[in-house]
Amino acid sequence: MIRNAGAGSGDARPADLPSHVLAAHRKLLRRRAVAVLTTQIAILLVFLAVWEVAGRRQWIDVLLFSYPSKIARLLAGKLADGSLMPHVWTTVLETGAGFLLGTLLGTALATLIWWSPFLSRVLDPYLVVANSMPKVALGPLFIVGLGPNMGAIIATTLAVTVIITTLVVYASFKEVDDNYVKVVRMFGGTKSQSFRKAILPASIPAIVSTLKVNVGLAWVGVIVGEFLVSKQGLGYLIIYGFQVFNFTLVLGSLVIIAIVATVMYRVVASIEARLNRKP
Amino acid sequence: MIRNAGAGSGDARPADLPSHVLAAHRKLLRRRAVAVLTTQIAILLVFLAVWEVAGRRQWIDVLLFSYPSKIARLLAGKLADGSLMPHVWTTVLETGAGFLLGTLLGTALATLIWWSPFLSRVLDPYLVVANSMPKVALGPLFIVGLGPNMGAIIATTLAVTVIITTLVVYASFKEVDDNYVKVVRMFGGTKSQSFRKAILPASIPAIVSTLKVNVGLAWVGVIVGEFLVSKQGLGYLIIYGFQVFNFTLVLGSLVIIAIVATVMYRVVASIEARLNRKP
Amino acid sequence: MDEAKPSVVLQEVSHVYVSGKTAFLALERIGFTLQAGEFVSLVGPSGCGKTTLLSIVAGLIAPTAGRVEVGGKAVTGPSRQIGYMLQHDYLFPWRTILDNSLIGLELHGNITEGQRSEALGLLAEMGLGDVAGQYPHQLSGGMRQRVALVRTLVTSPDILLLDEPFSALDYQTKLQLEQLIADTLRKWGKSALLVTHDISEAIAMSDRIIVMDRRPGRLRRDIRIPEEIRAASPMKAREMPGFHRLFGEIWNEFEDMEARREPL
Amino acid sequence: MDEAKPSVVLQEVSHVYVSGKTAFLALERIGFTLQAGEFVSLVGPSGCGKTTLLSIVAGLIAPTAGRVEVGGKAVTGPSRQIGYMLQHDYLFPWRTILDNSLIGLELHGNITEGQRSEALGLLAEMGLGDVAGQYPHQLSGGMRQRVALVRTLVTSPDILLLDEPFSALDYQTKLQLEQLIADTLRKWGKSALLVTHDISEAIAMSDRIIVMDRRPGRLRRDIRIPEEIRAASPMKAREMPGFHRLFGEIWNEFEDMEARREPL
Amino acid sequence: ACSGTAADRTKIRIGEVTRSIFYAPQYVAISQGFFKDEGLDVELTTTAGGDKTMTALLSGAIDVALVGSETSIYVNQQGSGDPVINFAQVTQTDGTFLVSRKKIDKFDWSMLKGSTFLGQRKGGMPQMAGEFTLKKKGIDPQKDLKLIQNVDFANIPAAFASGTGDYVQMFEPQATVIEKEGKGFVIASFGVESGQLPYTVFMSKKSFIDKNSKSIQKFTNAVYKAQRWVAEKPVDDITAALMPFFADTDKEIVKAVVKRYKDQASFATDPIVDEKEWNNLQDVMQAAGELQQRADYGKLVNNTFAQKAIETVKK
Ligand SMILES: Nc1ncnc2c1ncn2[C@@H]1O[C@H](COP(=O)(O)OP(=O)(O)OP(=O)(O)O)[C@@H](O)[C@H]1O
Ligand SMILES: Nc1ncnc2c1ncn2[C@@H]1O[C@H](COP(=O)(O)OP(=O)(O)OP(=O)(O)O)[C@@H](O)[C@H]1O
Ligand SMILES: [Mg+2]
Ligand SMILES: [Mg+2]
Repeated sequence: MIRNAGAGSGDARPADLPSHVLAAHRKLLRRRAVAVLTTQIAILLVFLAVWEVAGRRQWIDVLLFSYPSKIARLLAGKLADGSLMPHVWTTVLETGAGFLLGTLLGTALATLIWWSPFLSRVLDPYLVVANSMPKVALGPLFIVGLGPNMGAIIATTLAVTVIITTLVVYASFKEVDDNYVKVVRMFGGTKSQSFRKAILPASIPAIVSTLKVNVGLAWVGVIVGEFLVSKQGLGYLIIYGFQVFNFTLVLGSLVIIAIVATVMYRVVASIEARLNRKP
Repeated sequence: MIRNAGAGSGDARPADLPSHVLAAHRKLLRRRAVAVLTTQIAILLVFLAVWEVAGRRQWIDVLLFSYPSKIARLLAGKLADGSLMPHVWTTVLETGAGFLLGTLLGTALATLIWWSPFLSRVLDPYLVVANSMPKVALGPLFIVGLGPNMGAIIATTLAVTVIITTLVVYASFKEVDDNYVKVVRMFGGTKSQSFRKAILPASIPAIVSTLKVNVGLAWVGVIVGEFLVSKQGLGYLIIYGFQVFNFTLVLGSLVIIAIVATVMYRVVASIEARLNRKP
Repeated sequence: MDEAKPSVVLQEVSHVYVSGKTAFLALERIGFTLQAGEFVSLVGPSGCGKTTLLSIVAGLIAPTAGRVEVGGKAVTGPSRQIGYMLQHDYLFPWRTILDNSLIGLELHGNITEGQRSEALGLLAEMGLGDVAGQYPHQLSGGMRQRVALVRTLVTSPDILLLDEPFSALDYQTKLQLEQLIADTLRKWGKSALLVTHDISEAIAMSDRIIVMDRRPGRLRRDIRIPEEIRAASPMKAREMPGFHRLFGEIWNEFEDMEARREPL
Repeated sequence: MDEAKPSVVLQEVSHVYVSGKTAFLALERIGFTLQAGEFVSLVGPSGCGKTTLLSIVAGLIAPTAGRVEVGGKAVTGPSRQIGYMLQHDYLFPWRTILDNSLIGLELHGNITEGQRSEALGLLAEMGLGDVAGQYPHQLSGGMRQRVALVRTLVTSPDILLLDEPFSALDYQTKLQLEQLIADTLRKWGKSALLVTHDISEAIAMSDRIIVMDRRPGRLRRDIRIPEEIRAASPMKAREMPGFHRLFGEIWNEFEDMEARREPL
Repeated sequence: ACSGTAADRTKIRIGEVTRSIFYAPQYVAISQGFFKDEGLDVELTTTAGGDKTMTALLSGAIDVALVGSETSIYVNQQGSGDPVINFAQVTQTDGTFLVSRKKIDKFDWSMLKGSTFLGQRKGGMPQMAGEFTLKKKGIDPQKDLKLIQNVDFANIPAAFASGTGDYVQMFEPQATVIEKEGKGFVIASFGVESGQLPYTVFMSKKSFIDKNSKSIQKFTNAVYKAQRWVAEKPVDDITAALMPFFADTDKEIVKAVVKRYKDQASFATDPIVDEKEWNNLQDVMQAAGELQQRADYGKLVNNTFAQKAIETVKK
């Protein structure tokens, strides 16, 4: 049963009801948002605390898993001597580019195969199989094609994101109620208008949730790319950390990735909220 | 304009129309299926032919890119001496397990957060951020947790598939028309029944398209896992190929992955066809 | 009339819809009683809150203020005693017509062979016998509406809430279904709350007619139908002497509401 | 009447629905002409193929056999000359009511300020002035239906195809909208094909009534409405002397069709 | 030595950092049955990369690791209660070669000046040994040449083959393959130039060694037998012994590589980790800036098993 925000304010005069209910509803929304945030922060803090204690008391192998304050010290040190930010910027740049390009290309490809059902049927197995190629094994392709530079890294990112985006977005295009397209066609709308006026707006929620998936995939792609070829970036720091067996550095890089990914998530979430302002 | 299969059979007697139209419709479907398959095979053959010629004429670096007949010879040889199949079986087994587990766990997790909107809001950023952790960097975690064996490989696969599945499937749960749930609740249906009778069946197409994504991700996960730790499997063959600078072996392994992935795709596609038999 | 059947009581029910920055008072202090075995029609201009009221009685939405009781117990959610046929059909596209008809029973537990054949019988009675194996998108609008009706009827609820159940049907089919519903309800002593735009239908089927006003939704009139019209079948009722007077009375109510409104 | 307006001609139109392993003959050899400026109603039992026929005229589905011409040219797809109001509203949930009303114009090109205020005016005329900024899910069933009507009317098509446009409306609103449509059509000399289950409505509004039979969908009768009823407004027409005879005649057609059918 | 049935053999799990001809003695010990003769049942896993190998060792997933001894120094540098002990050396020089794109008849290290040099990735032993050698030859890797260090180990051949770099520092068998294909020419060996180092060593956790000293002794014995076998046998025999482990490599290439490593004495002839070699390693690491504090030889190296093996096996 949908509990209405104002249930219980039964003694208000009916004429005042709407404003009462509206106020109660807003309060509820605010309270819920606060509860969510509090829980999220609590989870984070508990996790950090347990990790810290486990590390300090040697319940876990510190060599392999380090602990938060050790990681924080390392990062603070690198931040202070200015050796951290160039890595962060490089990777953020690459990730941003990979994320945007991947989402755009994937959506464009999905649009193309939506346009031609024949093409979609022909390409379907190729997409699935291409998606199953381990991207690391394709390293030589990118290096030979684009040289051992940022191009190869972004290509790796695209290899990771584009096909998944295509498959997921295309699936959401297909899910759109045919009747919306019928309405457009009824008014003499062209195929392109059917797409722009019905298919695309109806799929926006699905595309936004693909954005969330892509935030993750772009990072994975960039880091894999940096594994293959790089002299700077968080992926580079990670392999370097592995090389010199400094897992605190590895985990520190992961922490930074998590932080920047959270920021990116916030951006996507606010886009989502803006699109959902309606209902 | 939806061109009906039988348009043009205008001179048939109305009483015979249905059977005429049905026959024409079936013929059309068959012809379309044949056209799709023919095009797919043609694309494959052209690709192989171009590759072969480019390889033989040295337009591409054979050392890095090999060519089909060379790869075929290598695979045939390994098939004959029995050294290939153990690798294939190991990987297929791992992939199958990772695929099934990943899809099941992801769907289960999506169900859980659908169940609790609060949980879903709390976990949403964690999922996105967790998804952006480069799985390769988590290798040591799995090795410590599960040892350098198949367990670690399957864990890597799950790390690759589960969160994406969760995000995509949960998004599709949210897309389901509220009114279907209303119908279930109207009959006094429980929340679990709302899920089983409305949300789940309505999301089946989306889940199947996630299966297609997962076919790919499971392979990527297994291969990455085998990169981390393995003594057998196609991923092992790939790194070994890199190690001994035998790219024909690397490409051969990729070809086998493509073949088995195609088989898996066929299975998923036939599930999809069965589910779509309806309309 | 069966004494064990429940009645529905509404007391001072108000409802406010909230969305984003606005709140809209859809119902204001609605109070009435649906006796066990009684058939009440709800008429009123489009948008006056009839569907909202039905959803509240069904337990699908909680009223902002006021109290709803079914059989003496406060409504806190949907119950099996109540069968609600929504204004739009919302058949499940992935289920056949027969399976759509059986969804209610399925949700209540296992389906017996008897219930299955009962549903098939009901479908056939409504002229849908030969489409039982088809899917909703293969049916016309009126056919889908009838499937939704079957879906509600087969669970044999004590109280039926019907939201414009015959709006997409031709006159003959409509009359026959009116007859079918009236017979069923009378036979088992069940009660019903019918939303309709067809004043004749309201008069022909009901024991009482409630006329609602709009902006905000309020009770305007509660009209008792004379015994002789009530006793007659829906088809016959339309030819009774008092019928036209009643029709005119309700008509005038609408005219009055209309007159109050900005020019349409 | 404007001589440039197009007429609609159907010749031997048949349609078969194919799905999976079955084929269903929905329409059999339908032929008639809708003259420019003429108002024709289509009545028939539920499931007889009325919606199918409208979709064919609108160019949304191609008939299996036969020919449809609009203004002398064969129909190959939807055109701007034709405005089709679907049986179900299918408003876009992501657009406000006003934006939903404007979708047709938007698809035809840029929207002028004049068209915008025209749409707003039409919404107000239908009692939806104050919900123009809301979203479809905030509206009642009847309100949504009126929005769909506005959406069709604002593109000012030469030929209107209306599929049960007033089924969710109360009597008063319905009469007023009938009047509105009748006036508009007469004023601009446009033609209309109206599907309805309300025989009175069909008589009151039309120049001709086509009665369809079912299984398969066929033309049964083509009834011309006497001049005096046609000349009267829809509201007045219902009180004309010849009205009841006509009603009875059509009623009997339905009774005959009914009699042929398996027991309902 | 005795050989029992599989049941009463002790199981030892080895993790090797990569599959390489460079580790020939290990494969010989397996294929010639030296481990088996000692009553050991060895299970070999490739745990690609020093980090993974060390992780597996520290977490007890493997018993013995075959990995560069610099990793044990890194672990020590991070501070560990249970240090990783080097107990049997397998290779004693760097394993990379200098490959030139153009054929050079009379090579001199100064020719590298002003060229583009495709090196190994930072932090790894090949890179450290490479830069150490360059510096030794009077070349400043940062100033005197254009150093490309951003390519992953596995992709260096691809990068070179597609035109990156005038010179490349490359492992085997890539160097031999590149040479065979005419895409480059091996002109010098970093192994020869950087001097002797405890390059690849069998190591294990101290706690494991303390508890399983008998098995470790047997293990070392087997390794020593294999080293002697490799030292004595001709290249053809060694190649034959390796082939089961390199099924997909051209036999001629394996042979060429074995010969190259054997000729430059890359394979250690006994399992002892010399203190001089140890210090040389730390010099190299220090020069590369990767060593914060020098590691105590006595703390991380245990030669007792090696010495005992030499005594027993000789008898
Ligand atoms: N979810 C909602 N959010 C906001 N307003 C709503 C919502 N549902 C209904 N309303 C408003 O409440 C009023 C009553 O709606 P309701 O659907 O109950 O009318 P109704 O009497 O059933 O009308 P109709 O005869 O047209 O179906 C309408 O003005 C409508 O705009
Ligand atoms: N997509 C479809 N696939 C198969 N059969 C269909 C399809 N659409 C309609 N039909 C069938 O065609 C017949 C005519 O349908 P149509 O919708 O034209 O009827 P209608 O006259 O509009 O009925 P109603 O008054 O109930 O809306 C029906 O028997 C229906 O089952
Ligand atoms: Mg309603
Ligand atoms: Mg219809």
